[in-house]
Amino acid sequence: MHSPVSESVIQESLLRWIVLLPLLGAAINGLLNRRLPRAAVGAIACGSVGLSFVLSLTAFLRLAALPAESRLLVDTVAKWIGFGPLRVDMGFAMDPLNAVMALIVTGVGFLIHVYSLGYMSHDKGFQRFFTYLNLFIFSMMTLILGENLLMLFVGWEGVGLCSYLLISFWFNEEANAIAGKKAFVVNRVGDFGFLLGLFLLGATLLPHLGAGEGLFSFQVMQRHADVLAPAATAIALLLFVGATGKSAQIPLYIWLPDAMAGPTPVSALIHAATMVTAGVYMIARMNFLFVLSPAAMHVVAIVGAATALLAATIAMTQNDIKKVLAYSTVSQLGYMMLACGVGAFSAGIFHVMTHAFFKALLFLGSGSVIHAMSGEQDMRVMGGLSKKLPITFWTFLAGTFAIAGVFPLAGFFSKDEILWKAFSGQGGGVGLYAVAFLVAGLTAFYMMRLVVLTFHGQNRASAEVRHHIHESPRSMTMPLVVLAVLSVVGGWIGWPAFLGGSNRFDQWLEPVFAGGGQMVAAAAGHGAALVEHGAAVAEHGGQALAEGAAAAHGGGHGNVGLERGMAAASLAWGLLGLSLGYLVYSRRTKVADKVRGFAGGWPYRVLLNKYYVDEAYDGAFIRPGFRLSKTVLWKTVDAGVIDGLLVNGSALVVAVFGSLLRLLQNGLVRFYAWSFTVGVAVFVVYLSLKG
Amino acid sequence: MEAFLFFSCGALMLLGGVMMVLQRSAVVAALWLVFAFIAASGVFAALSAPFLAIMQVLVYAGAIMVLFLFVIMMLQGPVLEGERKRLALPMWPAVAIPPVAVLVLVGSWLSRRHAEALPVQPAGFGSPGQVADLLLGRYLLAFELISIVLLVAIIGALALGNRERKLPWS
Amino acid sequence: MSFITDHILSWVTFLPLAGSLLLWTVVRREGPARLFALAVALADFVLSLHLWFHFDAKSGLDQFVERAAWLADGRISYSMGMDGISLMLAMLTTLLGPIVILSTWRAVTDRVPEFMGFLLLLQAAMLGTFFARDMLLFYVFWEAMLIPMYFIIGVWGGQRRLYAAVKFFIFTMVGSVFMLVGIIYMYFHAGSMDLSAFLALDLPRQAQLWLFAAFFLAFAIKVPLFPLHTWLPDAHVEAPTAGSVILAGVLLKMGTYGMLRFAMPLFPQGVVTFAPLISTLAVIGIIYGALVALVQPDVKKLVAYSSVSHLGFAVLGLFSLTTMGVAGSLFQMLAHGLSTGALFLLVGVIYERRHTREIAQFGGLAHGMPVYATIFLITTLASIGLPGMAGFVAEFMILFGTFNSPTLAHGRLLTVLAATGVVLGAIYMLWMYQRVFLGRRDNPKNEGLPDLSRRELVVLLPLVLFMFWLGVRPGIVLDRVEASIERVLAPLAIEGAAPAAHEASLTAPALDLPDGQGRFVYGNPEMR
Amino acid sequence: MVVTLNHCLLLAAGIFVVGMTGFVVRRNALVMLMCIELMLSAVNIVFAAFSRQNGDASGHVFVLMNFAVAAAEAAIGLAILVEIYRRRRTVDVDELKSLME
Amino acid sequence: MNGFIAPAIGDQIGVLLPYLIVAGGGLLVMLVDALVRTKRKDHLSFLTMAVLLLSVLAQMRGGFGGESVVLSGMLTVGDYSRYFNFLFVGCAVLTTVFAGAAFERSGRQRPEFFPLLLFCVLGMMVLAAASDLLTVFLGIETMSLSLYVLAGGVRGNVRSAEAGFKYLLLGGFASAFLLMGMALLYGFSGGTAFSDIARALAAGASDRGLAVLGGGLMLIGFGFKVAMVPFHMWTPDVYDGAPAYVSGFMATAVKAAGFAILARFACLMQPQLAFSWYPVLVGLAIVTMSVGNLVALAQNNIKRLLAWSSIAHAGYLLVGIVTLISPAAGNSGQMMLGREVGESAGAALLFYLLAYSLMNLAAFGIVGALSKADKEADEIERYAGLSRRKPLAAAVLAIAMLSLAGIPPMVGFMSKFYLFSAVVRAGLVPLAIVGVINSLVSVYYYLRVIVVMYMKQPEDGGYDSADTVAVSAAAVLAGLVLLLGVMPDSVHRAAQEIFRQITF
Repeated sequence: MHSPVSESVIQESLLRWIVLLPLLGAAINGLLNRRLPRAAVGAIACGSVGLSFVLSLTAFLRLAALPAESRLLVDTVAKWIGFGPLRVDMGFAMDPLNAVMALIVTGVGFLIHVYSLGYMSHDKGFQRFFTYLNLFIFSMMTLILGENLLMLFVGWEGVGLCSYLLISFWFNEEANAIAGKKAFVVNRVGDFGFLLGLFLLGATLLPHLGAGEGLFSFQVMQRHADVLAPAATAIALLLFVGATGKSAQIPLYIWLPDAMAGPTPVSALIHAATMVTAGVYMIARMNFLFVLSPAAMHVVAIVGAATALLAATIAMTQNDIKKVLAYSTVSQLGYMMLACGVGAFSAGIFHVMTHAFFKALLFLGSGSVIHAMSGEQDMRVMGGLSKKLPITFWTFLAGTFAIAGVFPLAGFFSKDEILWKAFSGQGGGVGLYAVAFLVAGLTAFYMMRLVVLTFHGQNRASAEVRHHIHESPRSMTMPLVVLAVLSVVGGWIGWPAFLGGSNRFDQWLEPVFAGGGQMVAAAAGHGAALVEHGAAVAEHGGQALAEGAAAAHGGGHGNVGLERGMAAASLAWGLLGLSLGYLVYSRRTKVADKVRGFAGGWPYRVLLNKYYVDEAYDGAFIRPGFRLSKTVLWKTVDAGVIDGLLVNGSALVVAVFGSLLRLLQNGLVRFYAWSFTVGVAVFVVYLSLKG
Repeated sequence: MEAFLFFSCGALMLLGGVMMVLQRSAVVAALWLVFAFIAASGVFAALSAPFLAIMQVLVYAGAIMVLFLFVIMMLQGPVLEGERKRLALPMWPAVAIPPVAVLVLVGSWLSRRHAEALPVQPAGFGSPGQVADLLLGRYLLAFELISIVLLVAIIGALALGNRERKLPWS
Repeated sequence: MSFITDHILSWVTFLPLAGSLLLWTVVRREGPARLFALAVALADFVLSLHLWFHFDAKSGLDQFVERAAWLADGRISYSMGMDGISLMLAMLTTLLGPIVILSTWRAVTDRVPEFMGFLLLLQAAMLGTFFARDMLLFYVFWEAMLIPMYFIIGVWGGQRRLYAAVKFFIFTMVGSVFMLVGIIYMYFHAGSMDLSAFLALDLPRQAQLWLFAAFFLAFAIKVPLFPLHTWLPDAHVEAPTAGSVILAGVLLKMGTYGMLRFAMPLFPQGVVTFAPLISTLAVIGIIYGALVALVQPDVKKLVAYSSVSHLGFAVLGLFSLTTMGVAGSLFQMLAHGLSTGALFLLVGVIYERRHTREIAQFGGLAHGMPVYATIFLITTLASIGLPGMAGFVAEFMILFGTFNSPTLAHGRLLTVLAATGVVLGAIYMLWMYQRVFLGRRDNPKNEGLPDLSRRELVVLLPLVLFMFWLGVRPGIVLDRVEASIERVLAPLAIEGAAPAAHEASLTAPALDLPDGQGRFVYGNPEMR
Repeated sequence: MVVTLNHCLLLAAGIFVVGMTGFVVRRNALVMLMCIELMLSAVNIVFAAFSRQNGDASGHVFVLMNFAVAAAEAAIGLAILVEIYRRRRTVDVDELKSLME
Repeated sequence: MNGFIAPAIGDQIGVLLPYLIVAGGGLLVMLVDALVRTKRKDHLSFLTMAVLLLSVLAQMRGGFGGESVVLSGMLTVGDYSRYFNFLFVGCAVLTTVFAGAAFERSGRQRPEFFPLLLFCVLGMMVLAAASDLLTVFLGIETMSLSLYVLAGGVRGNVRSAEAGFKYLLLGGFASAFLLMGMALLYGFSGGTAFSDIARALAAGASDRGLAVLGGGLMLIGFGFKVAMVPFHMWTPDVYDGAPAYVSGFMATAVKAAGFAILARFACLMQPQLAFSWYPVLVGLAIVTMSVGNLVALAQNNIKRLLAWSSIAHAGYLLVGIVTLISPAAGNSGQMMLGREVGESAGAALLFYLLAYSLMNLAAFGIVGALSKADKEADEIERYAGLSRRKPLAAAVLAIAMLSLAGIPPMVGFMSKFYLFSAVVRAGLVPLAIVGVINSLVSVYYYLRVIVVMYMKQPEDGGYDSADTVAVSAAAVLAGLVLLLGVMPDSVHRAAQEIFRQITF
C-alpha cells in the first residue's frame, strides 16, 4: 500500500481468516445460543479471538520478514460491487499500519474476552454478550484489514452496530437502550459526512481509473492521489466528519460518555481501546489524502486539541467512575486527532496503541471495582478499596501513571511525541502545544482524583455493599496484570531518538506515511500549496528549518535539546497534576478547600453538566425536529393539506356537485318537461344561428 | 276561398289550443280541444288533404276526444285544487322563455323563406284512393306496424285497466 | 417439458391465475385451500427458477419472448418478454408468493379460499405486468392488479379498511386513466401497441412532455412519490399483513418499474425536462417520509412512511439518469421488497399476538421473544441500509449515481440532502425498535407472548437470508441487469454531455430491435 | 292573400309551442295528455303542408299513422291514469312524487 | 300505384322472416295464454324464448354480409340490423328469464308481459333496420308503447304505474318533437325515405335550414330515448319505479335501439350537417357523462344508481357518435383517414353497446333476483353482507360493477378502450380526457356497491334470498363479460366489418 505501484503484491489468504474466525465464533454462539453450555460459549468466543490474534501475529511476522518497501499482503476474496466502471472488491490487505492495529485489536480484544468470562459469568445474557463481542471483533477487523475504503466503511458501520448492541446490552433499563441508540445515531451523522466524502472521492477518481482498478482501493487511490488533489480539502473534511463521529470529537463526542451504559468490558474494548480509534486509523490510512490539504489538516488538529481540552475539563468534575474514564478517552482521542492533524500520523497511531493498553487497563480496573462494589459506579460512595482490591489497585495505579505520562511508562512516550509534534509538526505551533500541554496536566489531575476517591481513605458505601467487597476472580485480574505490564513497557518500542532510542515504532510505520509525505512534496512541487504550507511552518516556531519533506518524515532530528526540555517540562507538569489531585482530594488543605469552594460555584456546575451540550442539541435539533415532524409535516401537510384539502377536498367538491344536481331530480314531471324545453330552446337557438 | 279557409280555421285552431291551455276545468279544456281539432280539419281541407280532413274529425275529434271525455266523466270531472291558483309570478319568465325563444327564432328564421304560394295540386291529391295506394303499396310495412301498435295499445289498456291480476281471457 | 419451457413466461404468469380460479370454484375448504395455494405458489417459484437459470445475462434484449396476435390484426398482441429488470422483479414476486401465503396461515381465518385466490390472482397480475411487452397487455395487467388488492384490503383489512381500499383504488386509477389516454394516443402514432413500436416513435417535444406527464403520474402515484403518497399509509395500516407485504414488496415497485421501462425510454425529452423537478420531489419524499415516520404512533404506519422515504431513493436513482443510479434504484426495489416485506411480516406477527400495533402498547418485548427481537433487529438494520446488507448497496449506488449525474444540475446538493435520509432512517427505526423491544416490559399484556413459531421462522428466514446475500454478493443482481439497463436507457443517450446537445441523437434512438419486432410505420404521415 | 308554406309553418309552430307551454304549466295529467295531442296536430299540419308543397302524398300517410299512434298513446295513457286515480284519487301530476331523489 | 305488391313481398319474405316470427310469436303467445288455462305460466316464458331463438335462427339462415333494401325502402336489412337484432333478442331472452323468475317468486303473473316484450323487440328490430322516417317513427312507437305498459303495468304497484305514466307523458312529449323534426325533414327532402334525404342533402336542395332544424329536433327525440342530458330526467324515476327486469331491459336493449337509429341517422346526416351538430353534441356528450356520474355519486338506491350510470354511459356512447360525425371522420380531403375513423368509431359504438348490455343486464338481473313481490331490492345499504349470504350473486354484481367502471380485464374496459381509441384517432384528445376523468369519478360509486356487499358487516334486514335461475343467468352474463373482456377481437372485428358495409 505504501508503494505507488505495487507489482509485487503478495497474496496471503491468511488474512481472511483473521477476520472470519470471530464471525464464525459469533455465528456459532449466536445460532446455538442457549443450547451450548457457558463454558463452551466462552471457549469458542475467546478461542476464536485468540486464534485470530495468533494469525495476526503470523501475518505480522511474515510482513516483518519482507523488505520495508514491499511490506504488503493482499487477500482478495471476491468481487463485491461491480457495475460498469464501479468496481469494489471484497478483500483484505495488511501493511505495517494495519498490522499494528490488528495486533492491538485482537490482542486487547482477547484479553478483554478473557476478562469478560469472569465479569459476565453471572449474567443471563452471557451467550448473547459473547456473540456481540465476537461480532465486534469481526467488524473491527474488517475495518482494519479492509482492502478499500468501502470495506472499511462496512467495518465502520459494523462496529457501530456492535457498539449499539453492547451499549444497550442491559436493555431492561430504558436509559441503556437510549444510550445505545444515541451512539448509533450520532455515528450515523458522522457517516453522513463519510458517505459524502466517499461520493466525492469516487466521483473525482472514477474517470481516471484504469481497467480492473477497484474504485476505493487504498492502493489505487494512493496511486491516483494526484487527481484527488483539487478536491482533497472537501473530501478530507467530509471524511473527518465521519471520524468525529466514530472517534468522539467535537461536535459529535456526546455519545461516548453515555455509551458507558454498556458492560464495563465493552467500555474497555470498544469505547476505549479499539473502536473509537477507528477514526484516527481512518485518517492515518488516508494520510496521502489528508496531507494534500493543509487546511483540512489544520481543522483536524484544532478539533482534536479542542476536544482534548473540553473533555478533560469535564472529566474533572464527574462523579461516575466510568464517566471520568469516558471523558478521559474523549480527551485522549483528541490527542490522537491532534497528532494526525499536525501530520504526525505515526505518533497518533502510537498513542492509539499505548492508550489501548492503559485505557483498557483503567476500564477493566474500574470494572473490577464496580464488580466489587456490587455494581456501584459513583465514586462518592467508594474509597479505601486499595486494601481490599490490591491487584486492582496496583494495576490501576500503573494505568493512571501511564496516562498521566510518567516516565518511563507507555503514556509518556506517546504523549510526549504528540506534544512535540503539536509544536513542531506541519501546522503545529505554540497554540496547539499549549492546549495539549494544559490537557496533560488536567489529565494527571483528574486521574489522581479518581484514584484517590476510589481507593484512598475510608469506604463510604453501605454496610451491605461493604460486606461484599472482594477481589475479582483470576480471569479478571490476569488481564489486568497483563495490561498493566503492557502499560508500563508498551511504550518502549517507541523510545525516542532524543533519549537515545531509535523509535522502532516510527520506523515500522514510516513506509506507510512516507508516501504521503512524498505526495505533499509532489503536490507542492506543482503549485502554491507548498509555499503556503512552508510559510505556515516557518511562522510557527523555532523550527523554521522544518522543510516540507523533513516534516513529512515525521519530524526532524534537529533540536534535541529543545525536545528534551519540553519532555522534562511535560513530565513535571504531569507530576504536578498528580500531586495536586492527591492533595485536593485526600488532604484537606487550605488550597484544596479554596479550589473546592471555587469549584462548587458555577464553573463546577457548568462542567458537571458537560457544558450543557446535550441540552443544547436537544433544544436546537431534536425537539424542533420532532415538533416539525409531528405538527407541521404529519398533521398539517400530510393529513391537513394533501389528504384533507386536496384529496378529500376534491372528492367533496365532486360529491357536493353531485348532491346539488341531484336536487334537480325532484320527481315533478312538469319540471322535467320544463328542462326539456330549455334544452330544446338551446338547441334551436344554436342551430338556427348556425344553420 | 282556400286562403280564407286556411286563415280562419288556423286562427280558430290556435284559439282552441290557447283556450284549452288556459281553462281550469278539464272538461272545458277537452271541449276546446275538440274545437281546435275541428278547426284543424278545416286547415287540412285548405291544404288539399280532404281525406285527412275527414279522418281528423272522425278519429281525433270523434274517437280520441270521446275517450278523453269518457275518462273525465269516469273520474268525476277532476278540477284540480292546485290549478285554481295561478302559477307563481316568478315562475313565469322561466316557463315562458323557452317557448318564446323557440317561437321567435323559428319564426324569424322561417319568415325569410318560403314566401311563395303553395302550389296547386291536381285533383285527386290527398284523396282516399291515393292515400290507400300508398298505404298498401309503398307503406305496407307501416300499415302492418300500426296494427301492431294498436294491438299493443289494446293489450296495454286491457292489462292496465283490469282490477284482477289476469287478463280477461286468462 | 418443452411445452412448458417454450411458453415459460405464460406458465409463470398464468399458473397462479389457474390456481385462483380453482380456489374459487373447487377447493372450498379452509385447510386444503391453504395447502393448495401454497403448492401453487411454490410451483410458480420453481417455474420461475427456470427463468433465473436460463437467463442470458450478457444480453439486454428481451428473452423467452412470446408473441401472438391478440387484437386489431395483431397490432395489439399478446407479447411477453423478459429482460434483466423484469427478471429481478419477477423473481422477487415469485419468492414473496409462497412466503406471503405461509404467513397468513393463522392470520386469516375468514373466507380463506377467497383470500388465497386473491393473493394468487394478484401474483398473476403482477407477473404479467413485469412481462408484458405490449402496452395494452401491460395496462390490462396493471389495472387488474387493483382488483385483488382492493378486495384484500377491503375485506380482510382493519377498522378503516373501506376508506383505505377505496382510496387506494381511486388514487391508482387517477394516474392510470391518463396513462391510458397516453397509450392510446401513442398507439395511433405508432400503429401498434408493441413496446418496440412505441420506442421507435419519434414524437415532437411538446407531445413528449404531455405524454411523459401522463405516464409519470400513473407511476408516481404507485411509487408513491411525494406528494401523492397519502394513500399508502392508509392502505398499509388497514391491509392485512399479507396485503401489506405484497403492497410494499412488489406493488410499489410497479411505479418505479413503469418509470424505468416506459416513462423514461419513451419520452427522453420529457425526462430531461422534468428530471430536476422529479428528483427534487424524490428527495423531499426521502426526508419528508423519514420525518413523518419518526412521529408515528403506529408501527405499521411508521414502516409505511419509511417506504415513502425508501422509494424516494429509488426514484432519485432513476432520475439521476446514470446507469449506476438506475441499477441502484433497481437494487433498492429488491432490497426494499425484502426488508420492508419482512418488516410487515414481523409487525403482523406481533399484531396476531396482541391485536394492536401501537408503539406505546409495547416495550421490552425482547425479554420474552428474543428470536423475534433479533430478526426484527436484523430487518431494521437492513432497512436502514447497514453495509453488508442489501439496502446499503442500493443506497450507495443511488447516491453515488446521483452525485455523479451529468444531467442533474443540482445532483450533488440533492445527494447531500438525500443522504440525510440515511441518518433519519436510523433515528426513526431504532427509536421504534427501542420503544417496542427494549426497556422494561411494563405492560402485563406483553408477558407470556410466544416467540416466533417454526412456521413464522420459515417465513422470515428466506428474506433475512436474501438481505444478507444481496448485500454481500450484489453481483448476482447487478451482473444480470447491467446490459438490460443500458439498453433501456439507450434512448436517453446519457453519455454525460448536456442533454440539449443530444437533441439530434434523441430524435433517432438507435435501437437494435430483436427479430420480428421491426419498426412499424403506419397511419397518415401528416399526423406522425 | 295566398297561403304560403310559411304561413303553415308559423301556424304549426304557434300551435306546437302552445301545446308545449301547456304541457309545462298544467298540472292536470289529462290536460297534459291533451297538450300532447295538440302538439301532434301541429305536426300534422306541417306534414300536410309539405305534402302539398312537394306534391307528395306520403305526408298524408304519415299523418294517418300519427292519428293511430296518438290514439294508442291516449288509450294507454288514460288507462294508466285511471289506475293511478284509483289508488291516489288524483290526477295532479305534481302529486306523483313517490319517485324522486 | 301498380296494384298489389304481394309478389314483391314474396321475394323479400326470407329477409323479413325474423320480423314476422317475432310479430307472429307475440300473437301466438297471446293466443296460448288465452287457450291454455293453468295457474303457472312457465310455458309462456318458454314459448317466448322459443320465438326469440327461432328468430335468431331465421336471422342466421340468410347468411351475413350485404345490405338489402326491402319493402320499397322502408327497411334496410343487413349486418348492422342483424347485429342489433341479436343484441335485442339476447336482451329479451334474458329479460324473459329474469321476468319469469320474478313472476315465479312473487306469485303474481303478468300474462301481458310476454307478448308485449315480443312486440317491443319487434319495434326495436324495425328501428335498427329502419331506412324511412315512417319506419323510424313506428318502430319507436311500437317499442315505446310496449314499454309504457311493461314499466307501468305491475298491478297493485303505484310506483310502477307512476313510472309508466311519467314515462308515457314525457315520451309523448318527446315524440312530438321527434315528429316535428321528421316533418321538417320530410319537407326538406320531399320524401320519407332515408335515400330521399341523402339525395336531397347531396343535391344541396332547397332549404338546408329545414334539414338542420329537423335533424336537430329528431336528435332531441332520439336523445330522449337514450337519456341524453337535459332530456334524461325521466330515466332515474322510471328505472326506479319499473320492476328491475324491465329497467334492465330498458337500460340495455332500448338504449341500444336508440343508439342504433341515432348512429344510423347521424351517419346519414353526417357529411353535410356534421358541422352544425357536432359542437352541440360534443357539449351534450360531456354534460351527459358528467351529470350522470356526478349524480350517481349521491345515490342510495341501486336502481337509481344504475339509472344515472346509464345516463353516464349514454354520454360515453354520445362521444362515440360525436366521433362518428367528427370533422376528422369524413370530410376535408382526408377521406381515407376519415373512413377509418368513422369505422373505428362505429365499431366501438357497436361493441360498447354489446358490452354495456351484458354488464348492465347482469347488474339489473341480480337486483331483480334479490327482489321480492312487494319490494324491490334497491337499497344499497341492505346489500351489506351479500357476499356471505349469496356469494354468487355478489360476485356477479361485483363483476358487473367493475366492468361498468371500466376495469380490465372486464369487457367494460375493452369497450372504453375501443371507444377512446376512436376518439383519440379522430384527434379529439381533450374529449377522451374528459371521458377518462368521468370514468374515474364513476369508479367511486361502482366501488361503493362492492364495498357494501363485501366489506360491510351484514346487518339485519339485508337481502338474503335470491332466485337461483336469475342468478345463474346473470352469472352466464358475468362470464361473458370476462370472456369478452379478454377476447373481444372477434366481436370487434365483426363490428368493424359491419360498419365497413354500411351504406346509405
